[in-house]
Amino acid sequence: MTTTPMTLIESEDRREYRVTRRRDLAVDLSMTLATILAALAIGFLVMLVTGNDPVKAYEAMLTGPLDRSFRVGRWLEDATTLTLLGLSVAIPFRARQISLGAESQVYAGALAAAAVAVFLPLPPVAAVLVPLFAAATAGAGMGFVPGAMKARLGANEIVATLMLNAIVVRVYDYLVNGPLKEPGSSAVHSRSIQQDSALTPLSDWFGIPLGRANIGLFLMLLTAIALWLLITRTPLGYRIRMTGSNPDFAEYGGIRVPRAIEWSFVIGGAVAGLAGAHLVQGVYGRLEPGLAGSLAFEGIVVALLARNNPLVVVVAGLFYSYLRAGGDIMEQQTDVGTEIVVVIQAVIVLLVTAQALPDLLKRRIARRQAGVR
Amino acid sequence: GGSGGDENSGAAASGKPRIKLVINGGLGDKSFFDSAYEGLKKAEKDLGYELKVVELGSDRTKWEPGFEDAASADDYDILAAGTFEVTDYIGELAPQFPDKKFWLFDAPVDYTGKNGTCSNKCENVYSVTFKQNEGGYLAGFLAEKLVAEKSLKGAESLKKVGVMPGVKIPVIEDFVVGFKAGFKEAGGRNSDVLVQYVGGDKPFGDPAKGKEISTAMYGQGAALVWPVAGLSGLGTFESAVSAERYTFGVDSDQYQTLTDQAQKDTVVTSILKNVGNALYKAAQDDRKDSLKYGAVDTVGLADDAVGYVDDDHFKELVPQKTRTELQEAADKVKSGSVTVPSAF
Amino acid sequence: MNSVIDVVFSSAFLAAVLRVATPYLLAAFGGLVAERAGISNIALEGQMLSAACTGALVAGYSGSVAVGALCGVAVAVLLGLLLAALRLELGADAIIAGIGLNLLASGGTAYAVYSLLDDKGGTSGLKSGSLPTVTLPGIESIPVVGEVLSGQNMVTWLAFLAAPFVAWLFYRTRFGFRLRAVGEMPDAAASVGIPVRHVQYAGLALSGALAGLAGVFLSMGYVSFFVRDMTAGRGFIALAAVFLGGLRPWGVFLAALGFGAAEALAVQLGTMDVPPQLVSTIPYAMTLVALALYAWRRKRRGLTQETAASL
Amino acid sequence: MNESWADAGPAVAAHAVTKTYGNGVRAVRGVDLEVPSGEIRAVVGENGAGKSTLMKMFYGLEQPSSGEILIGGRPRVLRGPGSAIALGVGMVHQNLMLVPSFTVAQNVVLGVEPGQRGLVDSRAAVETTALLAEESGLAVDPKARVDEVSVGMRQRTEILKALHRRARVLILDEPTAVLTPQETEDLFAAVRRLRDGGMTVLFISHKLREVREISDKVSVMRAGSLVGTVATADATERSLAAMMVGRDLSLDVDRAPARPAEVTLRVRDLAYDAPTGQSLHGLGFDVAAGEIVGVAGIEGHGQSELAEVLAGLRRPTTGTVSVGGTDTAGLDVAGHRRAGIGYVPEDRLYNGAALDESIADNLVVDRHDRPPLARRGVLHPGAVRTHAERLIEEYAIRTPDPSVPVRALSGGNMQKVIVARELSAGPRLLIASQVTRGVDVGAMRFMYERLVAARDAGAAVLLISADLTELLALSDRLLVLKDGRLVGRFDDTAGLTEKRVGLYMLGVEHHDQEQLTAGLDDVEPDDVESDGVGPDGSGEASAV
Ligand SMILES: Nc1ncnc2c1ncn2[C@@H]1O[C@H](COP(=O)(O)OP(=O)(O)OP(=O)(O)O)[C@@H](O)[C@H]1O
Ligand SMILES: Nc1ncnc2c1ncn2[C@@H]1O[C@H](COP(=O)(O)OP(=O)(O)OP(=O)(O)O)[C@@H](O)[C@H]1O
Ligand SMILES: [Mg+2]
Ligand SMILES: [Mg+2]
Repeated sequence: MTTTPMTLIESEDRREYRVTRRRDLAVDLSMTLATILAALAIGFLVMLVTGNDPVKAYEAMLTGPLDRSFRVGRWLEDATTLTLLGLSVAIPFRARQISLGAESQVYAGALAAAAVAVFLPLPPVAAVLVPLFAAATAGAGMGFVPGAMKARLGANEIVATLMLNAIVVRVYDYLVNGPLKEPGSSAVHSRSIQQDSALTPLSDWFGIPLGRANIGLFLMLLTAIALWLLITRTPLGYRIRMTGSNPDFAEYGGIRVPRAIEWSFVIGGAVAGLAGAHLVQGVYGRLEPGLAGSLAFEGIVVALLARNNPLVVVVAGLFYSYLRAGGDIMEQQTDVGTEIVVVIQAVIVLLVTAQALPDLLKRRIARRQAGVR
Repeated sequence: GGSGGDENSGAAASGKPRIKLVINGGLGDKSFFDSAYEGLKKAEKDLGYELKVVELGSDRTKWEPGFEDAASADDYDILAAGTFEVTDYIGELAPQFPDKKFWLFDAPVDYTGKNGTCSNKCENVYSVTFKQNEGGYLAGFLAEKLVAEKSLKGAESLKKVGVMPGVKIPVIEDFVVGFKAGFKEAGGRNSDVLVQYVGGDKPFGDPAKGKEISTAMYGQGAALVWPVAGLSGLGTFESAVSAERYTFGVDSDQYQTLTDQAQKDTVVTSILKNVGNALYKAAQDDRKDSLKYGAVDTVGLADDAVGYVDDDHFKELVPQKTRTELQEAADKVKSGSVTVPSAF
Repeated sequence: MNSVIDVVFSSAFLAAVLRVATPYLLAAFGGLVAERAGISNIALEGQMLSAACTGALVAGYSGSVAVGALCGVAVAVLLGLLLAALRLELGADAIIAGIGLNLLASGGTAYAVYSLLDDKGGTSGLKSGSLPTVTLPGIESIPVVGEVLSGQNMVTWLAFLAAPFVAWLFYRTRFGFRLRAVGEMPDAAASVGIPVRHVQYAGLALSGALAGLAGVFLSMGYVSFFVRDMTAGRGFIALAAVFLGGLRPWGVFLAALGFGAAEALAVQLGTMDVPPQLVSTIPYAMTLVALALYAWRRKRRGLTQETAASL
Repeated sequence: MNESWADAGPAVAAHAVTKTYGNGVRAVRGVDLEVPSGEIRAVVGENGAGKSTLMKMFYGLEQPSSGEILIGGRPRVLRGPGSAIALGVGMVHQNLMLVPSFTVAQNVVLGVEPGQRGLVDSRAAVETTALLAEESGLAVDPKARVDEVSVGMRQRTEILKALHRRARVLILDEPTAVLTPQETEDLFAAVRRLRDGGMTVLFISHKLREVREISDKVSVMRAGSLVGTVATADATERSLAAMMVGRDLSLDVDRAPARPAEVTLRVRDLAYDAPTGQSLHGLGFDVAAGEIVGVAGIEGHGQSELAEVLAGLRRPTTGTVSVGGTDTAGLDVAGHRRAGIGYVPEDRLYNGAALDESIADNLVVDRHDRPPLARRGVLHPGAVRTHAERLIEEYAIRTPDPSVPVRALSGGNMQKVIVARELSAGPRLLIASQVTRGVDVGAMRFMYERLVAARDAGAAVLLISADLTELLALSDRLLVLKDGRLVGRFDDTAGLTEKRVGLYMLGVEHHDQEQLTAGLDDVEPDDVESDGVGPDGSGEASAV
């Protein structure tokens, strides 16, 4: 069968395929940039229409975060949490589980990290690692609940995670306002963590002020690489991918689909737990009400932006945090109000996954080449 | 960062001192921040200041960097901020920018410098806090008198009163603690005070839920409901109209701010916590160089920073006897012969 | 405990349930229609918010409540169409686009209110009025039923009519029939010549209209003004109801009604001496348990789960 | 419908049509084809030759990269199936296009629903479908949900869908792949009637015998190009095959007699209560290592259920199954696979493949956690790729690269991916359901050889097929299922005719219990259902 006259055409096909694939990659990249530019252009119009000075605003937004080392630190610190949260949903998304539970997991992680870091005296290195571990475990546990409900009972994970978020956020609020509140303090927050448990600030390393940025950044990078390896280089990752792609096929092929689903939730939860630990041990140094802000939700944007590829999530996280930081600086330095900043961020979010532009171009290139021959 | 203020650190080109109000939340809350903003705007107009407002939004991850940014920029002379949430940020930043002045309202920085902030003993920070418990006390006192004397038309048979705070945090709880104390002082029973928090995703911005809760409290026999929940409280006035019952306003004079006459009519009085006045006063004092930096100023009934509205509508609804009793109670608090318990 | 039982059977409580459930019902049906059309509508929250804002503003300026409500719904429809266009024409991810629309609505409404009224809080300074309540002559005199039903806002009536309407639409009409086919197997629908995109546009417009009605209810029925971000997460609860209801009209109806009842109950129990944060977890904890029990029973009966349109 | 057809000229035609897919694969190359009205034109060619792609262009599902499509004698720009349907073109797709949660009737009427004022009249839909089914001889249950009926019924539903639209041009892309001979006969009769009524039919099949039977002319495609059109009368299966592959090809399978060894699959008193579909009752049989046992039966009489129970995808209600001495009770699918079971599923799109994943990933699902692909918990992508390249080569899967998603393969090539995976696992027991569904003659022969080779290497093969010719050609022994019961057992297939087996399939004849259980160890007679008569009362001829 292999020595048919087709061989010639086949090798031609093969060549063509490789060329197309390489070109597609280039087109994808450049078009992603083009879409972002288009989004920024629309933001430009929004500012013009609302009577602001777009040039000055964009200057603040696009160069602002790099203006001072402190702002770079602010960006990196934000990106660390955001990327971890993006990673935490990317894994269940890979198994096609729409887990919206990062919020509950990050709070559970923060609670666990704080419980250890505040109350348990530990020797130096352990003082950092044990809370991290506790946070990952708590996050994983919080992920396990909807995971097991989905895998074992078939309970819808969207409902389960949304409900769990609502519950955990309220319980967290109660704990921070009540039992865990620092005695004698009028402000609402827990006692500070022990000195040894803090994630070393990057300023200590580089000798320049970098705000609250800390070695959690490297922890985040390591996590991303580990998750990428997990997805592409381990049997469990393979099982998660196949389960996400076609669960019936996965089951037929001998993959225990419920187990793969559970694992995806547990791993995601653990990563979100780490994000909680980063907030406690690196950012605030204690528990504060509402400490994750809207990051848990924006992690979803980051994950989907990166099409759930862990390494790309890092890029998307850095990009999105840059936008967040830039938007804040724009609001401070110019007359553009918070409302318009939100609108511009919305426009960018809306357009940034518009893939049709690159696809259109790809199709045009393919057609032109077909026409040539 | 750096130690700021190297060039042109005096005043603006215009020569006016510049105030930067940094809000860890947003304007439009119809109470706390709006009141602060109004006070400073008035100062801008009357006293020759320049005012800039920065809103940081409710996402807490942005607060610390937001304050750092605000403090590092050299476009202000006085940085004003409020709430307990930001005391540590101010305590960190004040020593870094010793040439600048900081005003902190509704919370004190830690002037002792013991917990790591305020390394310069916050000599450039003026803090002002409010005895909102005293306002709560008067509200509770008045409420019990009104139901006991059956003065509220259409609600004569009812004994209960309701309080609807946004969330259970100390500053808000201070109102409630005071209310209960006043209610008891006037002869009421604790069990007649219904307290229900709005809670949820937007405790200070969910008027629909506020309305539902007030309606429920009226349904449980409350003659009046006192919302301490920002915009959520707007729902209370609507429910009071349909239940034909009464309300107290909070923070600002809500008889003035409401537009609907039926709703206005439900407002017996408003318990004022006048953040704006306090800031205006600080601005006045600062112009005269008599503002006391490096210390906390605690203001209450005695300073007119907390109080109640005594207008024609109030006189119409509240009998003379009750008004006198209320005035006496207020005097006792002012003179210090009564100490109102606090949530702090 | 007795008082709890008294509360639950009081007509005031039942009336409250209908009121509280109204926005959940409408938004959930909006979510259901979109989901069945094959595009997850995460933008429910933003659609409600825009409708609430537009409704209050237009009603305030035009002096006509009806015009306000119509404009509010129309804006939500436009947002639905925009979501569809982003998904279908530009190939954007529906979830991200939905999140983007929510952001847009939050910023856009705040900006509109601020620039028109110079008030960052909302439109409470504007006299907008609210949609009329419905009093059926006969019903009012019936003891409990009368007290529960009479005086409910017309949108509440619409919300409860939405269940049979959506069920009828899905299972009896040509449009619903095609909508379900398109959502489930777009290729199959396309291969029989159904204009898939048109159907999806129509579905998302309807979805927006329902969510818009929910929003209009908030600012022109529940209360009579708009407040920044006043939806307060109701869109997401509605989304949960869509899936809790198994993507079926009557299931969604029960789920949304359940959320309404649980919240109304939490409101009634709120004056108890228990930490308020813990009391407010009651509806969610109940849902979680109900979800698990329901799933367990389904599983025992060997039925499978509906899946979401996204991802 | 049927607007603006020119009176003269071909019903459908392609002029210099080329199609390049987005990923660079050129599926159709400069094809010129004309089909006059009232003709049944067969299109044949190897897997991936471009037949489906060409048909999709006639139906508006794909647009040509260059060249022109003519319908009704005029050049047309078909923006979508809608415009093709408006021109009177109907199509039955190779990969079924049905809405799973809809009933058969709803699927049939989808797009042209009966009813007034925007409403759908479900009763009318059911009646129309039933009527149509009767007229065309394609039996369906109009009220059954599509995801609960057999693949065969789904295929019949697809055909009814096209017939229902009363098209002037009907494209049938491998409609007979899962039909029984009788159904195929009925379909052909219907198609001929339609042709006589003036309809143009484009018919794709890999079964050259069918092609010869039904078509007027045959067009042959190879590697995207049209290599010629011949009158059916002038063509033989052999000559067509030679045109398709470009060289002479023998179509017969040579098969040495089986040398069965010890029993590998042992099934006793197997019963299964199906929530939907056909239940199984009291099955007992053996399959020995080194033999191919065929399972015949009218589609939907329990073959799918039997295969899935044996593969571990469903749990039997009672009875025992053991494979190579391992009792499979309580094992999950992975356990079954570990016991040495390979399974080619009947519906490759449903669970045979993850369409959006690469060919390479699809080829390792059952062995991704074992050396050489994975060692010490690490999966080696290089090894996965090498593994895929080897199988692509060995099984002649036509694709430019192992990283191509399975979705972008032609139907036959998808099937080859699945067969390659299951056979290369070296299974102890191979359950092969509709193995050659949709594969071309060359590949079919190749798969036959592979099955026989697997048998000779000591595998026990259970072959399930709707194609009796295939069963008779390959099986060493044959079992017949009817209504979930075993009704026939032929220990020697030599000289067995399709007709004779057909009688058992229809329930006209059945073997008695003794013959069915002859030679099986430990059968307790009480547990065995003694009447082999189906519930449909077809027990007139009671015994052999
Ligand atoms: N979800 C699954 N689907 C299919 N096979 C699995 C699954 N999980 C584990 N296996 C396989 O089952 C065997 C049992 O291994 P083991 O119990 O150590 O599992 P594992 O690989 O550590 O995974 P887990 O951590 O989930 O237990 C291994 O061959 C493993 O690859
Ligand atoms: N959607 C697609 N994207 C990319 N390539 C495709 C796509 N569909 C088909 N192809 C490629 O186009 C070629 C022709 O495929 P086509 O489906 O037309 O073959 P076919 O003749 O119908 O084969 P079969 O007999 O197996 O059905 C194949 O090489 C296939 O891999
Ligand atoms: Mg084909
Ligand atoms: Mg293990």
